[in-house]
Amino acid sequence: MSNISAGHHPRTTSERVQAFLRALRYLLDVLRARPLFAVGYGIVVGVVVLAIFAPLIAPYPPETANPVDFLQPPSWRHLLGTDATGMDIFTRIIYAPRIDLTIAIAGTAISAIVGSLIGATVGYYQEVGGVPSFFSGFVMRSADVLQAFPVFVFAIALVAIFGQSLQSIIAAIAFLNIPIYLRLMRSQVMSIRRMRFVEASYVAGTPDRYIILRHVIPNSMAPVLAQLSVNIGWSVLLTAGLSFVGAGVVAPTPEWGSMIAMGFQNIITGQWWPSVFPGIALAVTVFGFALVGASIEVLADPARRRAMAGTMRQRRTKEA
Amino acid sequence: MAENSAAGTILNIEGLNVSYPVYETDPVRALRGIDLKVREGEIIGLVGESGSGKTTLARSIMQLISRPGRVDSGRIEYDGRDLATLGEEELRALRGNDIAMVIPNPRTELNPLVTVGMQIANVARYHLSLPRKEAKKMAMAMLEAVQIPDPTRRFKAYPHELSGGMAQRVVMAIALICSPRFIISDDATSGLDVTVQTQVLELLQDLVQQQGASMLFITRDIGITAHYCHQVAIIYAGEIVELASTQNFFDNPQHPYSVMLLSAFSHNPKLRGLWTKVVDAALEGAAESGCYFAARCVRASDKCRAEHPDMREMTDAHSVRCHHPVER
Amino acid sequence: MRVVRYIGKRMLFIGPQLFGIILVSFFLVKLIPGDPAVMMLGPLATEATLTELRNEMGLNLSLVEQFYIYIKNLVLHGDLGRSWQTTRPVTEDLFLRMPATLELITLGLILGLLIGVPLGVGAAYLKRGILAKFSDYYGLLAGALPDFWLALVLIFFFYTILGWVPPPLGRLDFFTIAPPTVTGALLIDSLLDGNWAALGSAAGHLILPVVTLGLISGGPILKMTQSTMDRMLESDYSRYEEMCGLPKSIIIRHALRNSLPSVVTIVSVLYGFLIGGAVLVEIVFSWGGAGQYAVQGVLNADINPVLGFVFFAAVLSLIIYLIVDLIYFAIDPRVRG
Amino acid sequence: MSVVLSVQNLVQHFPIAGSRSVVQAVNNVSFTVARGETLSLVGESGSGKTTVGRCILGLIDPTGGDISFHGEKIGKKHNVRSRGLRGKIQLVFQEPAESLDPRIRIGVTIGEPLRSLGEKREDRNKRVREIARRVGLSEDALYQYPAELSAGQQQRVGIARAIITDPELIVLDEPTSALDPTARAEIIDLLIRLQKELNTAYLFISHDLSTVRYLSHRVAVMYLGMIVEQGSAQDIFSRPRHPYSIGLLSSVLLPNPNLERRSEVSLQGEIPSPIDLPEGCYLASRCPFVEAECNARMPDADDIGGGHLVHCFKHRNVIDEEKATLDYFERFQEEAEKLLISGH
Repeated sequence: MSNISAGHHPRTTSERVQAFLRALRYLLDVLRARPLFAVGYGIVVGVVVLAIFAPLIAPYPPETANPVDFLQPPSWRHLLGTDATGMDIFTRIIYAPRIDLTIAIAGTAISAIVGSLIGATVGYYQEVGGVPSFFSGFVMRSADVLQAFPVFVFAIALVAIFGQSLQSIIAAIAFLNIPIYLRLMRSQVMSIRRMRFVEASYVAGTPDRYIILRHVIPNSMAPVLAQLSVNIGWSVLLTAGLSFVGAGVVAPTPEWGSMIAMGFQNIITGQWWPSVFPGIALAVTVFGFALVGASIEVLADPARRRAMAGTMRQRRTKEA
Repeated sequence: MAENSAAGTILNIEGLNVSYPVYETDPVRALRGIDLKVREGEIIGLVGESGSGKTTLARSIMQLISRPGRVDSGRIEYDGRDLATLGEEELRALRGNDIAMVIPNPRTELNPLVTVGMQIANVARYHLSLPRKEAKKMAMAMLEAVQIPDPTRRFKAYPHELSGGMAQRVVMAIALICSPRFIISDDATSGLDVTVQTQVLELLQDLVQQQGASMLFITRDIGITAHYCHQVAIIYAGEIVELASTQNFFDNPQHPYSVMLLSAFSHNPKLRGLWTKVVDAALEGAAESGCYFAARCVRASDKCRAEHPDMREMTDAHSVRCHHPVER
Repeated sequence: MRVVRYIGKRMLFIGPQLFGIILVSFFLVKLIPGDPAVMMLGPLATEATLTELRNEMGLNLSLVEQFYIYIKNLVLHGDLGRSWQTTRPVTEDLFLRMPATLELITLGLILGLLIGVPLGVGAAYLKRGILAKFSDYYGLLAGALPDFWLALVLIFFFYTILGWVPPPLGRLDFFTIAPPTVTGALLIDSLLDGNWAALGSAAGHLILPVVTLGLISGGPILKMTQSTMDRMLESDYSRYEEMCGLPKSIIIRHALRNSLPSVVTIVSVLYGFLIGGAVLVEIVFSWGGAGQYAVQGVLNADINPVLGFVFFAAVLSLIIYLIVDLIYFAIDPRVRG
Repeated sequence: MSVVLSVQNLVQHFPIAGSRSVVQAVNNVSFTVARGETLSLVGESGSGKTTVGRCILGLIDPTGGDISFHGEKIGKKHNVRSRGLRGKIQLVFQEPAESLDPRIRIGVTIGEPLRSLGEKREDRNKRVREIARRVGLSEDALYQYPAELSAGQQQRVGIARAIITDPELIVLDEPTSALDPTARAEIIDLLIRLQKELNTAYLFISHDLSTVRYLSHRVAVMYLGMIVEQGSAQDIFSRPRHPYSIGLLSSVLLPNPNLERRSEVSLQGEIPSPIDLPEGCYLASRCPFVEAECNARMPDADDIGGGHLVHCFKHRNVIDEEKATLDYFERFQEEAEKLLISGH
């Protein structure tokens, strides 16, 4: 049968521009086919922009207490009200991602890179036998031990050891997430290593380095990327949890978890806004990242991409 | 087509068009006007290469075209009733009971968690609404009919414990337990080794003829149809290009594509050179007007490229869709 | 029988794995800054009394010697040392607190299953329906909600405003007499004891925390059920069952049975996580569970409770993973080999 | 003709996890392949033919026996990847789509083997274009991704990648069975033409007998990890001696209803499991000529002239029974030629 996208591939710059435009239009069609993904990208971009331009947008200084108007309900002067120390909640909410997202993204990135590299090497040499496979066995057993730890308690212990600075929380989160990526990349690599095209390269004498970097890792990226954004969301939750227990970011630095903790006593006596609004902001951000992860999963998997293409096509014919 | 003799027509497909929407380009037309009649007790071989639409045809008869495909036009009349008008319940009563399917790679298409015997019994239980014990007895009888070695032990086996040949016999047992009147074999023996394939084909032919059923035998291997089918239909790019009784077809193949196919099987470079035109794969079947095979046909003329040929009856029980069929 | 040999092999592994966990956690937790002696005797204590207390607690020995003593006590007498905060043996504390956490998690996950599985199956079956849309949103949203925040919101609505629920202060009202502890799970103990007042009070206090955990864990369970059911309904054998004209209900039942292993896996992962992970909910409801006990241990450099909790949690996780493997054995003949 | 590859008493047993029993995949296989010659390993699934190929390529470490390339032993240490041998032995797969990295363009894939031979970039590109033309791929295809090509074209890329290092031996593991009849014929013509031009030795592994008939100089029939019969293609297809070879040949369905190859030797029952193989001849349980001797011990090779080896005690009786020793493939080709030439 005819192969659908016949015609040659872009080489001159004008062709590359056209290819780029076509990819852009495809992405717009995808976003129209799945509004959920559009929401996801919108949230993530929104939160990041708000955090960067917080100094320009925020009506009040983020960390100076103002006991005069403490616990004010939401009003025009204080959009989301003030907390027990009189600080404006709206200001602190848009400043918070600077801490929360930095910790989550840095921690997840480190764990993804370290975890994937170890996982890839362990996966590649697992079946080679001799010293390498003993080493991979040892790494896997220690990953099992790490994952048998109760995660939250372990996080608090790490923070207690390294101290409550930003770097130590990032280190704790990175250390906790490494086994996830290690295991994910190892299983991906072990399945791809058995693929025919890897065997063909092996037989042709291509060096291991080239096979890992050029064949094995690119073909295992999709699940890792999808896991990345889900993991960022999860790390934000963990950071907030640490602060809630008093083991994470120390007040008065604006951070969603500690803001919820500060508002904890007031909730029982009826002032709900110091705790509820930061929680909503946190949940929406994590929700956004989860959607981005879901979209990567769909776009990276050719079969589901074709299924979506079918629905987009029907929508386009209805419009035309 | 020769008027049907004593046996009535069990399946009659007229002008069937099926297409799959694809992003950015026009929908892929899988079937482009299929006309096919199958008489009772007749085994008709449908030969075509991948992408020719043979699996889509099988699924259209079962009214189970995989999403997002859809029927654009045409009628499928089974036992005098137009399948498109039947409700979901009526269709369900037909599938597996009156129209049965034999599938190619049984070990992935059988439920991994249910014993093989029960999977056969389930079909009988629901279609013939039999009590559990009765259905199991029937299933055991079916296992013996398909000559599975040591049927009592195999009854309790799971699909992953069976060899290719045995799994194929189980699938045949499932297809034939409700003594269907029409069987579709979708490339059923492609996964088997040569020696096992012959045993399975012999068995399939005997059982089908014992029950007086008719069968649509879909395959890529034209060799099989020469020995096991009454009629041969060649399908290319979604339409049937030649239809004849087996003896007529192999004695006097007339469509250039049929001859090209046969020359490919003969592995004779000189012969293939005569009937194959080296062409860029991209243009294959892309032509919308005129004969779809024109781009690859050694006998293509301007008339072929302009005017789409219709099926023409050359002699008794032999028709070809070509402006310049091969005369001998 | 193969199953017995399989379990035997797994039991063999439990020993070394547990030792590995204790080894790593011991040397890690010992790094936590803060001097227990000062914590116990307060800042005013003289240096002499402090050193004397430290020697008594064996803190002056090398870490390796301390580890040797710790392991000897654990293996020989099952003694996990003493917590300076509660001044009682850690084993006793944990036997008191762990059932509270387990009761909470078990009920929470059961609720999660009741939400996740039916919704997941429904969403997979009615592909285009609103149910599928709703479960997509719920799956992602539940994963995004911080559990301690959700607990606060629920308290605000159902206690502060509506007052339908008892105050979030522990597992029983002050004036209700607790039933004699048999299993440690209040609901069961009060039933065994026939103490209806305690049963009512315990149930009342359990509602909000269990609903919190149920709503949160419902997310991942729903997502896993829906995605696996989707795959199973699209699988070759489901299509073939459809081709054989089997009724829709049978096809779904078979697909569900094939999806069970992955649902069981996600539940076991959640259970292992929640043992340490439900501590925030415990704190909000001042539940007095094992997680809270461990967190207090870390924050106040009280080493033994932390180690004891890690040991208990590890044993429970390993038992859970063993149970999961047995369930796999029962469901999937391919695993039985 | 100088011997390129020689395999002596190759044995490969796979241990089954969690039990002491072993899968006896390859049992005492010996053969040689000369320069420019095609030896076909023919057999059903589970006959061990693919395992033999993988042992030669160093993808599996054989349990016993030795493999030598140009007289030099290759195995664990010194194999296809070591300096001297690199690129000398290449591989073509059955599933065209699986043999190409979906994320890399065709041109780069074809050129990759040269990378390990230290060729400079300009030479590599020039060589890639030349090889692409030789296997019938368009200049444009070099910039496309595997998913955009037909199965036939993908297989051409696999072959181009194999011949680019000018190997002396190519192991082809069922290269045609996944293709459509027309594409299959093209690939076979291509392989025959390339062998004439490059004088490369082929080890052709397949269960498709009609393809093997026209592609091979010599054929070895394998059953349950053992070569039961070995000889020139002409001998094997016209005068098969081993009951299994006859059973195999008689089950081939040629597209000509008049050519009914009914033979007295019909092999009943299922192939026994390779885990606990019987003492004597493995075919004993299914063979119509079986006798006490067959069950007692394994028959060793009988040379019946011209290198035609048979592992069977009763092969002389087999010939008396099997009157019609006509080569049906030859007959089919003659009739096909008569039929298809007329009316051209």
